[in-house]
Amino acid sequence: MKKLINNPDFVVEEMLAGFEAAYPEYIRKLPFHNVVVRKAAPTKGKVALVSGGGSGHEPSHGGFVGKGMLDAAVAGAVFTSPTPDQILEAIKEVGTEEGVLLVIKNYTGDVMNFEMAGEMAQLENIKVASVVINDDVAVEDSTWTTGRRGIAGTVFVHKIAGAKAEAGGTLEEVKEVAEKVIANTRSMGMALTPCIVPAAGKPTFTLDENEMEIGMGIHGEPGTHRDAIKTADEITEHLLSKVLADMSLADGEEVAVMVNGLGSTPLMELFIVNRKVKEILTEKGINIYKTFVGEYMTSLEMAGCSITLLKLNAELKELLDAPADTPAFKII
Amino acid sequence: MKKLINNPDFVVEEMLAGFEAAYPEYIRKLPFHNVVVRKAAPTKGKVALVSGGGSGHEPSHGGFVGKGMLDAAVAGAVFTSPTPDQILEAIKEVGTEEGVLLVIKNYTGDVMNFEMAGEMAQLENIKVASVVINDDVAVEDSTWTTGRRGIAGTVFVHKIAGAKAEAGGTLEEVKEVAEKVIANTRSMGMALTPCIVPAAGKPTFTLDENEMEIGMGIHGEPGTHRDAIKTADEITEHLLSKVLADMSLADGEEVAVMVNGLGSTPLMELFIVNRKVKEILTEKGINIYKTFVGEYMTSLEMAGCSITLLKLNAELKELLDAPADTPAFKII
Amino acid sequence: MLSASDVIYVLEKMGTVIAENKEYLTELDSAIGDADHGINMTKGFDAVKSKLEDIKQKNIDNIGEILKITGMTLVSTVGGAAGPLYGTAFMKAALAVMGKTEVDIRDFQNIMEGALAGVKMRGKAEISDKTMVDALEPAVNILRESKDKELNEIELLNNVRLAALQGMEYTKGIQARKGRASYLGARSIGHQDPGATSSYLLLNTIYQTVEEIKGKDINGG
Amino acid sequence: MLSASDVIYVLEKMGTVIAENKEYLTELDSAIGDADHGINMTKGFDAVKSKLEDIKQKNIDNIGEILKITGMTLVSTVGGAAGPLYGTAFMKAALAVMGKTEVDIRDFQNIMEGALAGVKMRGKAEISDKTMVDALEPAVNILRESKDKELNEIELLNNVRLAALQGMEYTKGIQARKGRASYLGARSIGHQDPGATSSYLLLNTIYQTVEEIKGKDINGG
Ligand SMILES: Nc1ncnc2c1ncn2[C@@H]1O[C@H](COP(=O)(O)OP(=O)(O)O)[C@@H](O)[C@H]1O
Ligand SMILES: Nc1ncnc2c1ncn2[C@@H]1O[C@H](COP(=O)(O)OP(=O)(O)O)[C@@H](O)[C@H]1O
Ligand SMILES: [Mg+2]
Ligand SMILES: [Mg+2]
Ligand SMILES: [Mg+2]
Ligand SMILES: [Mg+2]
Repeated sequence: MKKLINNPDFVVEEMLAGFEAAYPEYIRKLPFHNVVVRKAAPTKGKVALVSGGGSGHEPSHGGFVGKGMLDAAVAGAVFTSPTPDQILEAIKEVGTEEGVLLVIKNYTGDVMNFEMAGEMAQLENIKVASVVINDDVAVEDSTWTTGRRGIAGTVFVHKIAGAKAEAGGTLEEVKEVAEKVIANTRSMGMALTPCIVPAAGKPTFTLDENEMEIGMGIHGEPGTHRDAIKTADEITEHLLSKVLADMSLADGEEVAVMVNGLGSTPLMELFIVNRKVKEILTEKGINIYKTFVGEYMTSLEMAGCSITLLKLNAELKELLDAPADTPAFKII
Repeated sequence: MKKLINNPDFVVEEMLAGFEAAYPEYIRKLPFHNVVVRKAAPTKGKVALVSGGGSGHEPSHGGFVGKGMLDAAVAGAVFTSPTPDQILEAIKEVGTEEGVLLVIKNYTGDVMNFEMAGEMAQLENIKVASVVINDDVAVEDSTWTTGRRGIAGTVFVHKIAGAKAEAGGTLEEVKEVAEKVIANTRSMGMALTPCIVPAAGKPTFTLDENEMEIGMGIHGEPGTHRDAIKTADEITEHLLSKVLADMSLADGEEVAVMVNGLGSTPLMELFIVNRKVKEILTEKGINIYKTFVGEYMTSLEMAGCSITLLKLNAELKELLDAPADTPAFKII
Repeated sequence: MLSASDVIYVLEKMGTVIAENKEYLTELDSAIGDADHGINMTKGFDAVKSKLEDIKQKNIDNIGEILKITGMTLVSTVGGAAGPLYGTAFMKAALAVMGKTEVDIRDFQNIMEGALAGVKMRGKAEISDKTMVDALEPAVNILRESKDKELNEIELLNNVRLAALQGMEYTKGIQARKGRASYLGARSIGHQDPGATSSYLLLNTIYQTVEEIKGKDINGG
Repeated sequence: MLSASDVIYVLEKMGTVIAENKEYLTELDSAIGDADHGINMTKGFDAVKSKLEDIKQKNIDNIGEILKITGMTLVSTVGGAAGPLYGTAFMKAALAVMGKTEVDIRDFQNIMEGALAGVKMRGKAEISDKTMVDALEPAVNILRESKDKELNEIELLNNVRLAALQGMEYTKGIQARKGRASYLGARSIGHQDPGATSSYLLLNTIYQTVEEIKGKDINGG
């Protein structure tokens, strides 16, 4: 395990210390809690957005705390949902009279821990609502199961719901627009190499030199299948076809694109993927309104990428374009 | 070689196509040339900044083309300086009556190719000046040799000289402030794993599971020495001590810090390094004015990091804080 | 009858067993999950251990209170899915024996009823979803069925843990419909559920530790 | 005397030899540089090859023009350090024979004088800096010393390439002071310089190809 760390047991605490040291102009960390909040939180008169999840997905979620996006991010252990007490602290620190929206990725652990925190917050008379993100089309959707995982599409929810809150939306309105984003966002990913959870010390899965895993989760959960490595164009075609098959996108409609790196894939390769995304969408007559290429929802040092499409309408476009100023996401 | 690519021979062209597809609001690519320029270039009345170098260092340099930073970036083959004809095209496309500043990293190839392009441009009556960045303290400095390499400190030169040009500085003034930044910037890096140049298909060097390379170059050039892997704190201490030993930083002086990831080091680890940077500088009474943690000057998928300090004064602070709006670097 | 200190002893043993099985549980989780179940559970029971020291220091003998503290500690240290599930289980179990300083086998049934109800309420899982419910529900069923039978307590606890064992084994053959493993669809078949395994280990620890306690006790059963 | 088509043939052979040594040159560069010298040079000479087709098509017989096109092509395709260096070398060499349709051994000396001056002007390297200068300068010295001696042309070209070979070998023992290898400091000692090696290969190709041409030529020498 080659990592720039000190002690596997303290990676999250030390990371947050380094994060706080880097961005005092944006955020502050709650002492004794793995919670990062906007420097001047709470923002009076504004619905507060609280998100978070396991660590190891940086810049998610702390990197998106700031103007126009999140009010607080709660960091669990690596790939492990944070506990309700931590989430509750975040809610209490940033909660306003306008209420708090919990933005949760759809993992059983995250949903239960945030739910418990929400219940506790309500006991303290804080108005709480929540949305659950489930953009990963690699997973079959069904009401009988846990449903789909939340992956990189999460960032679009942060951005757009954050803009709505910043614009003075009520809790109901912010929740509604977040759900609109969720309903219109689809993603799928693939991995070339696994990652190593510091406390585990060895890879969660192994892949041969010529193998890739299609549809794996951002915690190294197995995907839909393994396959021999293909070209970037073929891989892009496959991922995008799965994403498109699950959306109703008519000729002339507009989307936002995110090509997300999982950790160790060079930007060069992400742009090569984006080239093909553009080619395919153009062929289909789908207009690209805005593109995001980079690392947004990572999986430690996993190599691979995910592709996300968000179907836009006038309202979503306006909110996507609204200013945001956070350590890892800025719209000017 | 596990890479999301199509053909090793076309990675640069395909990357640029994907880059252009992603950021039409910021940049355009010159047809038939591996040159990216500001969308509305040339910017009348402003000194133009042209930089570039081998590819594989993304987001350098194309990611820094935009308001407040570069006017053009020229992309060579992976880790190979671009050729003079390409650089000349960039100069001609963005050059204004105010002149052009070439911002060159100190590698023999880069210096010679940019120099030749500059000579050609002067034959076409374009005013050209140049600066050479040499921030890497891993390399011994001497007038008898090529001197030091240019690494991540380059981004500070882009930012500050770019701000000066945007503010209406003359070619002489922009060059002067660029040289001030160069004189006050020091960096040093280390690698945990090598990277693979697509056309080569195998790693440039190899490291054992418990080995690291100290002071290696961003093209996989060997460094000062190899060592057993140490903790993040120890590594940070070593790199920073080398950087500090080469700067005269008195108690109470201010610096900008850049903790730069080389490609596959998770942000988590970079923040763990930054935690120690802050601790050491605080101990020494050195004030951190602003911190940048992320991937700015990468080496494909190399694992490791570099630490850069820039000693600030009132002028440099103001220019560092000036707005910038580029795909990979934004100051609001 | 178990005293409060017996219960504390059982809880300590649970911590030991979980720690011993840290790698095993994590290994199981790496096949169909995210390779952390053993790590998370160990972290939680380590925290419980130090809380138990407090409890002993303060001479707390309210078994309901002891279980509640255990549950709250698990909730605030384990994280992931197992944290809220086991946490809720212990907290609901606590309600069943709040105020009691001794518990008998019928109290234990109430404890387990509470635990199971807590898990199902929190996780919304049913039997055959390939979760800890597959170990817990058969165990509770044994206790329910034993209500009117004449059975030695140790024998009964043995049957309880055997039912959990069978439930754990059963998870191998089925497809996950809840939790992280459900994302795998049919690919989850063939793998044993980590949570059902930890549930079995806890029930097995209860059986073994009570047997150990009773063995020392001359009055037996 | 070499005709324009002989010169074209030599340049084509250079391309073949560089391509054959692509891996070797890259390997040398990986020890003290960035592992691309063979790749870059091959790319350049591949481009030269297709330019030579153009030249043949257009029946260009001005050897100065042929060398200038070669130099410009190298400059705009090789990149890195070798591109401007070899490019400048060929362009300066071109000046020495501009307008000529045949070249003799004294023209070759002027070509090499131009090439060496071009490299030194562009790279600011001196002998013993561990660069291609260490192969080129001894070669030029042989040509200079031969000025008043009676020597068979082939023998002279052999001595020229042997001097380059010796210079190339010499680079193994010294520390780099120019180019990417200089960043290594003392760690560069013990490794052969890639650029000196490609320079030797080019001069060796001249010797071998001219010998081949002259062997076919019944008039000899
Ligand atoms: N909805 C649920 N109801 C009951 N048990 C569940 C549920 N979801 C998951 N589990 C149990 O939790 C176990 C996984 O726990 P753990 O690995 O600690 O959490 P995570 O999946 O968040 O990493 C599974 O093996 C399963 O037994
Ligand atoms: N300043 C210089 N003068 C002469 N030759 C040089 C100089 N710098 C480098 N070289 C030659 O260039 C060779 C490296 O070429 P190459 O690998 O193609 O370029 P780069 O170093 O840019 O990757 C070195 O081996 C050396 O012989
Ligand atoms: Mg987990
Ligand atoms: Mg090179
Ligand atoms: Mg797990
Ligand atoms: Mg080289």
